[in-house]
Amino acid sequence: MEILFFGNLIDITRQPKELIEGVADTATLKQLLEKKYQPLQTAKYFIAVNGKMVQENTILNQGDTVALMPPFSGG
Amino acid sequence: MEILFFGNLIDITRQPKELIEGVADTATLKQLLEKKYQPLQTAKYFIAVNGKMVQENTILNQGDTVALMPPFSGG
Amino acid sequence: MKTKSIKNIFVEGAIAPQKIANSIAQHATQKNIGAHSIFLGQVRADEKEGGRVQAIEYTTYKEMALQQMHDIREELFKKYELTCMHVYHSLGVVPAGKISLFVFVSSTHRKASIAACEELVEAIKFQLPIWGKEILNNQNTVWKENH
Amino acid sequence: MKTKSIKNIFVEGAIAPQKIANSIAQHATQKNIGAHSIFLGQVRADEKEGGRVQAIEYTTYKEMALQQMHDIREELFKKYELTCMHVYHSLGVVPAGKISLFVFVSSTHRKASIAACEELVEAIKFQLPIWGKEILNNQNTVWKENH
Repeated sequence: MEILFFGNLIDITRQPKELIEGVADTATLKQLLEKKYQPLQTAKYFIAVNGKMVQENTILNQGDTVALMPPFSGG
Repeated sequence: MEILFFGNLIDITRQPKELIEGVADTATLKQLLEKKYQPLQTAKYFIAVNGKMVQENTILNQGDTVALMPPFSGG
Repeated sequence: MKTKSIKNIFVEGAIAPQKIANSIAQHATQKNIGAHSIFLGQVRADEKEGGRVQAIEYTTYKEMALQQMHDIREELFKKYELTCMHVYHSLGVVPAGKISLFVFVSSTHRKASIAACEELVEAIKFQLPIWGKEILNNQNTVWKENH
Repeated sequence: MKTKSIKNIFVEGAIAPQKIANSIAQHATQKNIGAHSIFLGQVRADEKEGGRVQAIEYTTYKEMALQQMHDIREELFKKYELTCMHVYHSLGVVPAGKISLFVFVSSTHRKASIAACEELVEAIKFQLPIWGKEILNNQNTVWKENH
């Protein structure tokens, strides 16, 4: 499973992506990442699974791409 | 006093302007012009005196410029 | 007439896309601008009874139009936080497919320029003494109406 | 992914005024267009704590952004009677005073293009995964926020 980080989250993770396997759902992934990168706990971000925003906890499957995205600021 | 005609009104008057003297007010001028150019009676137009739109009957003075203007269609 | 200078907005014939590019490029030095809203009016080849529109010929009551435009400009600068505002309108013949109106409003934040540009376009259409005569391909003419 | 083709909207670096002129000129052949609404986003040299913005560096989640843009485009074509819609957004570094967003909406009548253009700009700002990092003249950086 590929985890992508964007915007100011990369300042926290120091890398734009990482590979993680065997995580059941987005809530578990959040916990895991916020433990690994503690400043994520107070960062504002949305989660997208395979390019679709998810609000609720969502089951993750092998091969999924999960993106952590801070508020957008294009334009 | 200079009377200016614009847009489709020139199709009626066949001239863009004419000089008329000794007309007391815009209501009298309208009567006079609509007698001279009968299709004006059914034409839709506004009157401006010295570049300002007038809705009510307005006193005219020597040297005034009166414009007869159909609905605007710029752009 | 006010004492403040009255700007001319009229250009003879169609407005070239290059003029629009130049106007945009000239604003690169104004570092407080964040948003440009542009409206362009293009002459349509509408089908009319008896023919298709080939061109529109524009006429105006110039003195009154420029004074009105001046007043509209001042109102909008009072109402919105704008950096600049440019208006160009064609006179004479503009062929179908060409630009006859170029409205360009700039501001620090987008909401002001977008709202002012929309209001400005409506004001130009309904408050400026300008008339368009549509010239059909059978040489008949139809006076344009704004909606 | 839909089967309909996904258009790229991203360009590397600033958008040149000449590109805007070319886009406008290319629409002269579409004789049913009466109105073009254009929005341009320009990088501001804002004063921040510790320095002044010299440039913005844009990054995106490209695959998602293009899919979102595709969906926004389809929605707007359903909602408004539009002739065409073009969007270009910069990636990478865009210096202050230069254009980073070019939105171009055309229609037969002005109301559709004006309303759709405004809606499109809001959608781009708040629905596309794009991030701007402001680079200050002291080389510090500040993540941009949209309002």
